[in-house]
Amino acid sequence: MKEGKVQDFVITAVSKPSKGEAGKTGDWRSQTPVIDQDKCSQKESCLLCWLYCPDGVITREFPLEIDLEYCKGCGICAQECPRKAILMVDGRDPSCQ
Amino acid sequence: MSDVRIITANSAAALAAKLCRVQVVSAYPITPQTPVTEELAELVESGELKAEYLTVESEHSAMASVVAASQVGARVFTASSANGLLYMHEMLHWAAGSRTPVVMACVNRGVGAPWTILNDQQDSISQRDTGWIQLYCKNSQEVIDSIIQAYKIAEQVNIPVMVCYDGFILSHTTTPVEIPSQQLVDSYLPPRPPVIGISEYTHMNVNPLILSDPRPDVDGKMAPGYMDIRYRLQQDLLSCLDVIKLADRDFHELFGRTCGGVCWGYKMTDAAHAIVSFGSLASECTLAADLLRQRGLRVGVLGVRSYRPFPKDDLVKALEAVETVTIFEKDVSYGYEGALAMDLKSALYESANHPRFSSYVAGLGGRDVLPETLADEAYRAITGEVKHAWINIKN
Amino acid sequence: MSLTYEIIWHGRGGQGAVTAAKIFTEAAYLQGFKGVSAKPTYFSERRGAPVSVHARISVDPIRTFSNVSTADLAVVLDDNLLQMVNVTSSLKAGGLLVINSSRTPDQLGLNGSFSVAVSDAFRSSEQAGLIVEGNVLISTSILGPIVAASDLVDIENVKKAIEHKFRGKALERNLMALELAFRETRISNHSILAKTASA
Amino acid sequence: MATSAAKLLPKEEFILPGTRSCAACGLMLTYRHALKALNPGKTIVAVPASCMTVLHGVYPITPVKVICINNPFGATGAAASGIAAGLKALGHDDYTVLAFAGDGGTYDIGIQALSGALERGANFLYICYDNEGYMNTGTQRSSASPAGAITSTTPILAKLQHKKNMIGIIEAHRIPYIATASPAFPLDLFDKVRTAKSVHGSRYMEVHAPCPPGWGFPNKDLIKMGKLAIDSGIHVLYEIKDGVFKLTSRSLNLAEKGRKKSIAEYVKGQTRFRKINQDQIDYLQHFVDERWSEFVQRHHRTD
Repeated sequence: MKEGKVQDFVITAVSKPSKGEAGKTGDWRSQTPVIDQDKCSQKESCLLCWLYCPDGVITREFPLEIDLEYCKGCGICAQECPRKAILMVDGRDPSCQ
Repeated sequence: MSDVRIITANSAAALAAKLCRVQVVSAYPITPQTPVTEELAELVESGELKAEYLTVESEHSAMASVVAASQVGARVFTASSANGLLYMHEMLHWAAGSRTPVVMACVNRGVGAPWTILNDQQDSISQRDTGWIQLYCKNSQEVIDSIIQAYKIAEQVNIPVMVCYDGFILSHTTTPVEIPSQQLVDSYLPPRPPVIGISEYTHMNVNPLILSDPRPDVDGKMAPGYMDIRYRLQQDLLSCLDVIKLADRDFHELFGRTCGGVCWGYKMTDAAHAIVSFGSLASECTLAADLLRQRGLRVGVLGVRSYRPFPKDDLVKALEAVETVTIFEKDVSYGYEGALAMDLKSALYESANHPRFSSYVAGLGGRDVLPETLADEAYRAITGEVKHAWINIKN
Repeated sequence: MSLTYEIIWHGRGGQGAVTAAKIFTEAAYLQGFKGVSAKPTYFSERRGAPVSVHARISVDPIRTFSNVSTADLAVVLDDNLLQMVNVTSSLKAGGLLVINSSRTPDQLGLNGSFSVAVSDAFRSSEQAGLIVEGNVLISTSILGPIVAASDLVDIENVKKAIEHKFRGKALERNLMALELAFRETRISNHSILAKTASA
Repeated sequence: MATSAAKLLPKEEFILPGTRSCAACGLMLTYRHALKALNPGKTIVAVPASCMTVLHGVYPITPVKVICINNPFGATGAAASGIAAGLKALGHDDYTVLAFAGDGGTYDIGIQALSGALERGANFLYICYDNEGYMNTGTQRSSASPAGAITSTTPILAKLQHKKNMIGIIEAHRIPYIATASPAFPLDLFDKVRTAKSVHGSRYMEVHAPCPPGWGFPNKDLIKMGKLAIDSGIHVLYEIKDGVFKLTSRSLNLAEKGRKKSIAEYVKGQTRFRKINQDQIDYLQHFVDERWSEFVQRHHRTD
């Protein structure tokens, strides 16, 4: 397996990784999370939003950022934030606020 | 230097797998395939064959595990029969669709219900549309030779090969079989070529969901849709007729024996009447041809070795001068007629020569077929009495 | 096909008919026959049930795998089988019937245009010490009367075939059993009698 | 739960954003942390036809940075053992083989292949994400669906039978490591996958994966529902290492000093239980209580 010619795999389906496989899934949102950085603990001891986000679209560095291109707007982060620092606002765009 | 042993076809199959240095064996016992699994287990446990042996709980798992092992790069082997083969059906499609070079021995046996453990070819014929290459052996020598050739073929075209031989009739019958030396097999069959796999790519998703139409890949290049990939399989299957011929020709050069490539003829050169068959029944037909020649008829036999891909052009060419064609086969497409008869008739449609055609279903569930019977029935067909019939029916 | 010698072996599951047929087949190959085959026709391997093996020996490679309908040679591993299986009906005129029995050919009450060779393979094996778990093994001793009554295969080639299969003490015993059964063979040639009777 | 440990989890994401999975997918949260616990560069995943197939994306793109081999529905256990055998034969001994299948592919159609592989001691980690039904095909009943649940194949009467005791079946195979987990307790999940990775032989984990569309609760409540399942004792967190049973995480706390929440409270928030009556709730509560006391006793027995 170390040497030799790699076979042409178009004979069968093999996918390679990339983000946005299903497109910009941010489009799926009907509500958008908005972080109130003042309310956020800004402490590594929390990070519950990062921990619980199924899509892994929240950064782990403070100030936390949510990748709105892909966030599906499920609202788990807002629900689980112990300081209520994340607010779900209607619409796909946080500027609706 | 030639090592001839008086062994069964099952022993020949197990020895062939060993000579091909298979790395993963996975199998579930079923009569009449069982001795293959036992002999391979002994070879592995004794250390003569360095391989992983999975004693799986079913044929579905046997095929699932060899396909997966093949996908990570191992040379794999399994064997089955009858209902066991049917239990694999889903996985047979998967093996071919995955383009894994799996080699399997199919020890042909009739399919229940009612139960029979004895021979016919309904089992493998029922799997002909799974995308596998199917090679049929007329004797035990062809079993060992075909399995060795099967790896050569499978690993070139990435299509699995089913080497079919008749249960009991060959599988349990001892005959002289020439066993090639390991050295010679090694020079014919190099180690399996590397596949895209764990060392080339760290991340990939094999056989994912696919759309009907092409879709751009990560770099924006268009990747095929389901139908395109399936078309590729069909194209590769059709073009591998040449690969099968070449594998046999190379084998002949090195080992001095041939299995006939995609089909073989017996006294066909001057034949006015052809008997067409496959498996051990075709060998039986050669004796019927001798008997008919004694009766003054110029009869030859055309044996089909590669049933899938179907060697349409080779068969049509071999039959271009005959007046009649008589088919004997041990299978039937229920509600119509024998599978080989249907395929050959459709092949001859485009031929300039349209010989008179008769087809027979014979020997289902182990019913004995004598050369004399074949000769008598072929005689009736040649003289124009029969179009389609089952022989030896005892109502 | 005229150059093919056809043999039917009659035995019971576990008695050694398949092994005997295989060894004899190999001996025939060593004798120079290019075509040899032995096809067991048992339906499923059950101890005690009648089994048969259809075998062929030919100067040319074997092309037929069908059953032997009338044999040149029929081998019966157990004379009790004579009551269960009509052995003589599948024997060619002028054929040879080999039976493992403690009786003489005449005592077996067989009539027809065939020769009969009898040997007490059971006793020969017993004398040679071929007893495993209380069972007397006769798959090699039964070959003794076949060699004695036919000129198909020399005893030296049968011995060679046995040497391929067994080693050490087991080999010695099997060779001895063969030798004993070979020497004990009693042959009765009925064919001339039968021909005269029918004439 | 020690939230401060979140930072201990690897930062790297192995599931790239923009997947096809539903918003608030319990399976995806499970898979996300399971992959962090493994080394995805040295892991081969076997997956049956399931929500996992969808998560892994449509050809030619996958959002998951791992080697994944797709398989027919009933073949996961066999395929994973085939991968393990192939790797061993080729001398690649530094890989983890991970089978990742749903409850349908584990409890039902895949049980034969799985049982066979476990009996053979196949060297893989099998994770069953249990969302209690055939969610990929639209919420049909599986043998993992709980009594009282409306599914599209128990549309009127709701499921009458209790969930199959799959772990009991798995335990009967005497494999070296068995654990349960929940995406609502990701650190416990992570630790168990890590432990499982270090064990040689057959390993089995079962993760209770809440499914908002299948169970009928709001997306935002995924974690809440996962926790409620543990707090009510309908799902219990434990591990069985070399036969030694231990409650873990929240279930351990619950056994030591907590009070279980009622099943009535658990079923209340899920529309799949919309037709459940008091008798059925009692039936379910009795089942849960009996199981819970068995678990607690077992925990103390091996304390």
